[in-house]
Amino acid sequence: MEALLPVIAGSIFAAGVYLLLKKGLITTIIGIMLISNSVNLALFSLGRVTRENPPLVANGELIPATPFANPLPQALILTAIVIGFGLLAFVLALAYRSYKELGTVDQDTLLKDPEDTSKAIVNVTNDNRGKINR
Amino acid sequence: MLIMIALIFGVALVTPWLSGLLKEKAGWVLALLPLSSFIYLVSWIPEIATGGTVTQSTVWVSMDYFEVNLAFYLDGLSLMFGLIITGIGTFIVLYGNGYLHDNIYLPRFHCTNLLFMGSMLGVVLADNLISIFVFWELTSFTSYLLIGFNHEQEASRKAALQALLVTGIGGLALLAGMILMGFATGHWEVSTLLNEGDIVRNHLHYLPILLLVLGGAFTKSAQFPFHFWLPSAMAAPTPVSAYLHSATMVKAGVYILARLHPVLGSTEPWLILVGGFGLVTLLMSAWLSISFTDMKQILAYSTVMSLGTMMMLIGLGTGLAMQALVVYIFTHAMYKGALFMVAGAIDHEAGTRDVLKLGGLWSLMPISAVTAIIAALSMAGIPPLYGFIAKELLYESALEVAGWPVLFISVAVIANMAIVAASAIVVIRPFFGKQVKTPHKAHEAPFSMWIGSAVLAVLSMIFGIWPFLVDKNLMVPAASGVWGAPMNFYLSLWHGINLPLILSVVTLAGGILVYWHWDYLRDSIPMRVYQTGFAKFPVKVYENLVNGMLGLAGWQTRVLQNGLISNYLVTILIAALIGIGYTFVSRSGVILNPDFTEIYFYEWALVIAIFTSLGIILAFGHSRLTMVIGAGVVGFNLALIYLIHGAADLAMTQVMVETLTVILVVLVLIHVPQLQATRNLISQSRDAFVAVASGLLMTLLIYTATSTPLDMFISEFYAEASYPLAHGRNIVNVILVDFRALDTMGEVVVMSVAGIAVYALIKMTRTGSAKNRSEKINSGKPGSAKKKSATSGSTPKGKAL
Amino acid sequence: MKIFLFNIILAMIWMAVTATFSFGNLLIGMIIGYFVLLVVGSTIDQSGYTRKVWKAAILIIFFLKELFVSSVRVAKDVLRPGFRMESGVVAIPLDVTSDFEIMLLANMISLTPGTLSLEVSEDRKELFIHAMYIDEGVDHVRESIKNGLEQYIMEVTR
Amino acid sequence: MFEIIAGICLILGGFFMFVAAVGILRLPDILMRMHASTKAGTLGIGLILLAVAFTYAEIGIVSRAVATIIFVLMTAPVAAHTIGRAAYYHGIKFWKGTIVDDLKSYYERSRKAGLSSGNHPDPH
Amino acid sequence: MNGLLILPIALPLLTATLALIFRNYSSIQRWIGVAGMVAILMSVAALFRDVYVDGIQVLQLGNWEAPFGITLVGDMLSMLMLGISAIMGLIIAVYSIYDIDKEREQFGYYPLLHILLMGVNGSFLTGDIFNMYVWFEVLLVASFILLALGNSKNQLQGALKYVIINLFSSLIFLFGVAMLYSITGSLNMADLALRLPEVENVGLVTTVAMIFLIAFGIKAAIFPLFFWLPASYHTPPVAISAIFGGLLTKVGVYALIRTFTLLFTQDVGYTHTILLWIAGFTMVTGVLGAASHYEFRKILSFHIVSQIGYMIMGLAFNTKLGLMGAIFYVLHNILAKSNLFLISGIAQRLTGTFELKQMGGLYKHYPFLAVLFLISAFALAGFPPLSGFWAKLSLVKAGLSIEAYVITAVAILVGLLTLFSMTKIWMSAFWGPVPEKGVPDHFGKMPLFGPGNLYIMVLPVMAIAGLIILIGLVAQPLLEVCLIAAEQLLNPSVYIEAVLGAQ
Amino acid sequence: MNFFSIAIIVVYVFLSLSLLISLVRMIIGPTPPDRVVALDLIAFVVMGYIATYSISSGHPVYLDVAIALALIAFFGTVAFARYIFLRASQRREDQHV
Repeated sequence: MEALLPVIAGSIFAAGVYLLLKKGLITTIIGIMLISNSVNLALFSLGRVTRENPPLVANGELIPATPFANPLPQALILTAIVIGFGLLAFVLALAYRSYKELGTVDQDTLLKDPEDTSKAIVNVTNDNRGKINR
Repeated sequence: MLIMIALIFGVALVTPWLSGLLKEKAGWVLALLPLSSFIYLVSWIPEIATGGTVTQSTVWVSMDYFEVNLAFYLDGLSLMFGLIITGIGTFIVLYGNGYLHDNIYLPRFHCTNLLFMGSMLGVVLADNLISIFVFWELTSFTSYLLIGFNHEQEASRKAALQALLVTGIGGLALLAGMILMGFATGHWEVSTLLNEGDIVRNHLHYLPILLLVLGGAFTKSAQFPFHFWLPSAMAAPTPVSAYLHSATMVKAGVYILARLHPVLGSTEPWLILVGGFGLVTLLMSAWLSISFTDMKQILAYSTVMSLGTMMMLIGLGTGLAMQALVVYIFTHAMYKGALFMVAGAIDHEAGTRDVLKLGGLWSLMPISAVTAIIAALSMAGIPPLYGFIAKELLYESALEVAGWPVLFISVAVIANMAIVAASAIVVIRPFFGKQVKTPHKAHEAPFSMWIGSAVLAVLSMIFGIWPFLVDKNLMVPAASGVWGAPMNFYLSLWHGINLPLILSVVTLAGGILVYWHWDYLRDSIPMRVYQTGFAKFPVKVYENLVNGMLGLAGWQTRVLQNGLISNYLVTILIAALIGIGYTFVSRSGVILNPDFTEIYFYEWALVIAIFTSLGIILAFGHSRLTMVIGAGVVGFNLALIYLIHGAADLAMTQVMVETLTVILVVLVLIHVPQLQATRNLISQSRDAFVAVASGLLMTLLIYTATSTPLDMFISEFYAEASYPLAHGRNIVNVILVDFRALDTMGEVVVMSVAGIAVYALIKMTRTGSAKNRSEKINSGKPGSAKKKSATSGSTPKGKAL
Repeated sequence: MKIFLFNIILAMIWMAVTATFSFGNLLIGMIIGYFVLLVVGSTIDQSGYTRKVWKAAILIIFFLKELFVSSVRVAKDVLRPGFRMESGVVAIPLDVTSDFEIMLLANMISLTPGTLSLEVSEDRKELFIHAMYIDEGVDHVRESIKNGLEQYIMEVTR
Repeated sequence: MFEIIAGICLILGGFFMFVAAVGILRLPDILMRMHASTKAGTLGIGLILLAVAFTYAEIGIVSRAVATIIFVLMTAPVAAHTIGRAAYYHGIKFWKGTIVDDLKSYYERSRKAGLSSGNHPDPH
Repeated sequence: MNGLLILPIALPLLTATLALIFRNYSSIQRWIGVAGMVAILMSVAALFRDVYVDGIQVLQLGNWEAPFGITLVGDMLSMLMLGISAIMGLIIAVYSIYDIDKEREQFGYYPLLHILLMGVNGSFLTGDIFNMYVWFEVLLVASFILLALGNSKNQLQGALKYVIINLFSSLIFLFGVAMLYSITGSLNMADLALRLPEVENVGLVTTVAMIFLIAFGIKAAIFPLFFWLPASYHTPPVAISAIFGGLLTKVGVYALIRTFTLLFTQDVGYTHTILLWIAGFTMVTGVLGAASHYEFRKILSFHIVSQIGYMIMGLAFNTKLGLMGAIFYVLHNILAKSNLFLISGIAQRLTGTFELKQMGGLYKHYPFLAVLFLISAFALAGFPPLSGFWAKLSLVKAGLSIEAYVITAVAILVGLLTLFSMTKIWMSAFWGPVPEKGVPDHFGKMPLFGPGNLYIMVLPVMAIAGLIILIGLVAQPLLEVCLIAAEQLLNPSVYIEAVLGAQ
Repeated sequence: MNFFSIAIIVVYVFLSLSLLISLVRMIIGPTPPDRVVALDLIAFVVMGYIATYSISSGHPVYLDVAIALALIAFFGTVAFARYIFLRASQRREDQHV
């Protein structure tokens, strides 16, 4: 099985990248989802986690039954997965929001680099401008 | 001296408040500052005159890579320049106070003007190469502000930028040259460098150093082909022109070359470059000067001509040339300053500077008239004025040039004819002839405005008649400062009939002749062509350079920063592919030794499942739901893979997170419609290529990295320490909460911030209904997201059953 | 209801006695407690708790049987080439009223042979199910459900 | 003894899983497919979990297995119900063997009565 | 073991929580925010003293000795970065009091600001490569929301690019970490520095170096990877773009300096040549981009890119002087750049726009502001005697001393172009005549100090300008500590010994 | 090669087959609900895998994952169903107004 993991990781990565470059925002996000999955799998396979006992210390034992699966990559992946989830949740919210504000999810049309940004700022800071005028 | 300069800077900074205090009188008070420093410098004359030099040094930065001292070195040369700067500076402060008395920016003028004075003094007095550069840049900076003084007008802003850029690039070249010089000798003090000329001259980098330094000097001193910025800089108010662009700043280049002459000078390239460019400049600008009718333009080009003369003299590098140089600098400062002030006065009182629109002012402005006449005579080099001595010396030194004296002397004579004509123009036209109607009713300028020019003019007459007043105690030390070795000479007005005198006569005659036919000459075709070729064309070149740069910039930005995120990503990916892939293949090479034995059939099933769902995801680009489902399947199978490899917690988390993510995506899908548009085939195939390549690269990297056994010493330690030391049976958990607790803390922070983020994103809203708010708020945090989606999912059920 | 709490208390006592606190042991405690109640029940028990539990047990067994049978039948149909059944969406008038009962019924219907609940009418009077086998006619389906599951459920809940 | 039972449970469970899979592949329309997936699937997973319970006859694991089974029994039909309803609402092609559809007429009625809107929260 | 090392990470967290509790009482929140920054600054000062006096400080968290636990390491470089980030934090916190509106405050502006700082400090302090990844994520997620906070069209447009590209980069970073682990079996950077030279397949190590170059390069916005920066940094409120433009990209630079001096020193000839090329292109493209824009903050954003090039150049020289120049440049650039952003904010408050073409007359009506701008702008262009001069001087010197003439010439010319676009701002916004229409009615009437409370924005700017001048005039101390930092970087054995104990 | 291990192998065979078959259904669709049903079944199959593996590997720990999956997969399915439902009613309203 281990021998196959790199191929799997690579292909998931490829698929993710392909989606990442697509027009639709949601598609891009699904792409990111896949990419993070693939990177986690890569970390897993790079950590040489082989088909062995889970890294647990059985009752009454002091050390786990050897050979045990390498625990460190597991811990790292756990952290990475959770972090990735948090970021993804944020991105989804962002996508939702920008659809509400900008009215489309087509990245080519809506995501031109904004030029003059002062209007936005001024609008947002109305209360302060009131302070200025008085 | 440090105190002196620091004082000037200090006062300059408080000037705005100061002049707020004492309104009109500000100028008079401030004038005391340069005056006092003038007196201070004068007090050194006795010591300098006896061949002594003064060095004062204060450590600024001193470490094993920097030796930047605020060191000052006072010898004849720097003393002369210092006197010129402070002396004329005194009058300029007064003059400016009168000239700009009704200008609201007068305080700012005083401020920047004093700042400039301080930095200029710094340039001529500084000893350390770096500190010279520091002051050098400061002069560029302050002159930028002074030229752009009338900043409401487009022209003066342009001119200011022009001056700043031209001198700025020169300054940077100078810096490089100085650093190279420092590396070559290992010394950063001019005073020590002066004795190390041979090292520099024989050094491998001599030519680069020379070129870089010349770059600095030529740009600053407006030598051909950089001369164009000086005339445009006449947009500045007259006091500025009088001070910066005739008396002081433009001479900084001359000064630096004169200063470094002992170090770099008297070599073949030096003679050719400095002398040659000087020669070209002086010839060109002399005749340009009489092609204009604006007094300031005429004076400006004549200044350029004088600068060219100085350069030529430096280039010649003979002892006589040195004498000529110092005398010429001295006299030029006096008469040109005076003339500029007069021109300004006329402009100020009569409202125009165009000699054609002026006439017969002598009765209205007698003092200015007299001053102008004296100064002009000195400029034309007519006895008994100091300018005459200078010209004599110039001719003499031109005559004794090794090589082709004929060339030099003839050029000098021809150029001086034009100058004679020019000086005639600037005096005769405005003051004599019949009176003409001028914009303002002209009257004599106020005291503060004529005193300076008057004094200077008178001085140049006095020194002309009694040269010994200055030569022993000023000219000789200065000349020897340039010469690099003590020299001795005396100046006199009358050498009897000799070749230079004859030449002077010739020059005078020629000049008068030229003046006679000026009106015709000015409008003649060749003159026009000449003017366009040498006055306007360089400006055009400069402008085209700037515009070209801007065009390039615009093009590059349009190409790179085109706002298409997919293009950004593709660029990044391709860069990564090339960078990583090339390195990988060329440096490491692919190592493949996987063994595909012992893969159970059910594992094959998982693999097939993953690939199938990937295929589904890619194939069903038009149905996002299907893509999400596919992604979910992939996630589940990954969880299974983790599980098979004994990573229970991992599998658990994977399942949880995957499902939650899918749920969140679906929740968003509910609110965000499907996008119909797709890319064209080319970009699709481009994307496909990039994707496949990156996937392949990743696979190969992993194979290569895993081809060698892994040292699991850390995990073994964890395994041993987990229960006995950390009292945890699940090693992965122990790692998370104990060995690497900080990671977990960060993780928690990320999660909670993401929660806040989603909350803010959804709640800070002007659109969108309350219901989908509540959903999305909770979807930030996994636990509540579960609960929420449960209720949201069961809403229809609750209704249904 | 308090009798049920009593049962739990009995279970607790059992756990205390056996001094092993675990889900399984709680289960055992419940069962023993239930039998205790079954014995002494009639004296202290008015709410027919024991009877209901008994019925519930029967219901569960019945349900499991149905589940098994239905699965077997589905298996038969699935694995046999060609389809000889007739199917359709059938409306079933309801006697049960409370949400809980309806949910229970719907779920069980979904798990029993050839029926899958789809929708409940606004007025809670009708339950729409998708039936796989209405070869013997729609009414037969209705009958089987009303006499089968619904009866059992009502016995438990009433 | 337990081993034998566990083995039988396993095989049966696997078999029913398989049946469910074949069912959703073969059966003619989606509601029929859901019959297969719901019933056979639930039974299959239940049996396999039972097998786990029998293999490790420890109380902890048994209770966990049982809890899971109960949970599955509770959720599977609900899920089936929601999907089925959604599917029906989404509009399905009934296969030729479909002879009656009361729900259709019901929806017609309720829409006339304007009730349907209350029933279906309007999406954005 | 020095317990102080945890403070720069713990204090922001504490402050953030407090501020979150009081998120509905804006005044309390503000003061908590400022006070927290002061506390951080003080703790950093104490730490700095320790490092300056007795060398590199180390904290083994949970007493698990390296490489098994996570180690916090404070060497001179980290200290300098920490110091500057603390100062910037304080400045920004004060500036925000006026610049940030109520709504943003209620939605957790101050907590997020502190979390951001926490992430930044964490990545400066950590001695563990995976932990650095975690901190990057922390500061990333905080920056995401700070960027999007307010939900204006532009912000969302910018934020989407920023978010997507940075997510991708951190995934690459994670993959790089995985590769490192799989070839060495360790995550502690000091331990890695010991083990990497023993790897037979040097090429693979170089490849990993490339992966990190890409990952950090995206964060630091180097040449082919910088596009997200000019697309996003000019969209949020000024205070935010100031701290972004000043601090965030420099974290990437810090990571590059750290990894390419400590870990990837096997194949310097190859990697650092690539760095040199990247540096050149980054400088040029950035400054050209700036030259082609007429929006105040966009110009500044492009300049960030071009000046990243200088820092990379210093790193690529890989000499003591070069590194010293790079570090000094980073510090000076953070000050000058942020200050320019802050000034742009004030200018926008006065003229109501960021578009240079619609600005003007600031020199006429607000000479003091003009002076402040001049100081920052010419410091950025490296004019003496301001802070930028020393950075430029040392970099040019470093370049000439190793006879890298071409890149030095490029650097010098880019400096001139920087000057050009700075004067572009100056000549239109300050010298330019007051535009006829579109000027807010308070323009010219509202004083910098006095009614309108504008001084809350001006004071921080004055403070930074003062720092710039101070550094320029009294460069010796800072140059010396930068030199110490460079020496420590070029001699990793000190670092390794401090972390792992004597070998 | 006792009965038990044979049983395990048989189960793996069954499960693998079911996984692949349900994937086929997922491919051919034709409607989203079909795919959701397929996903639902796949979740079941995966649960089966996990349970079986927790037997064959001799580590009952893995059972927890199965439980987690059982808990969570349900919500996923419901979410999908809700999505389909809402989209459908949306479409209907578009038709009927």
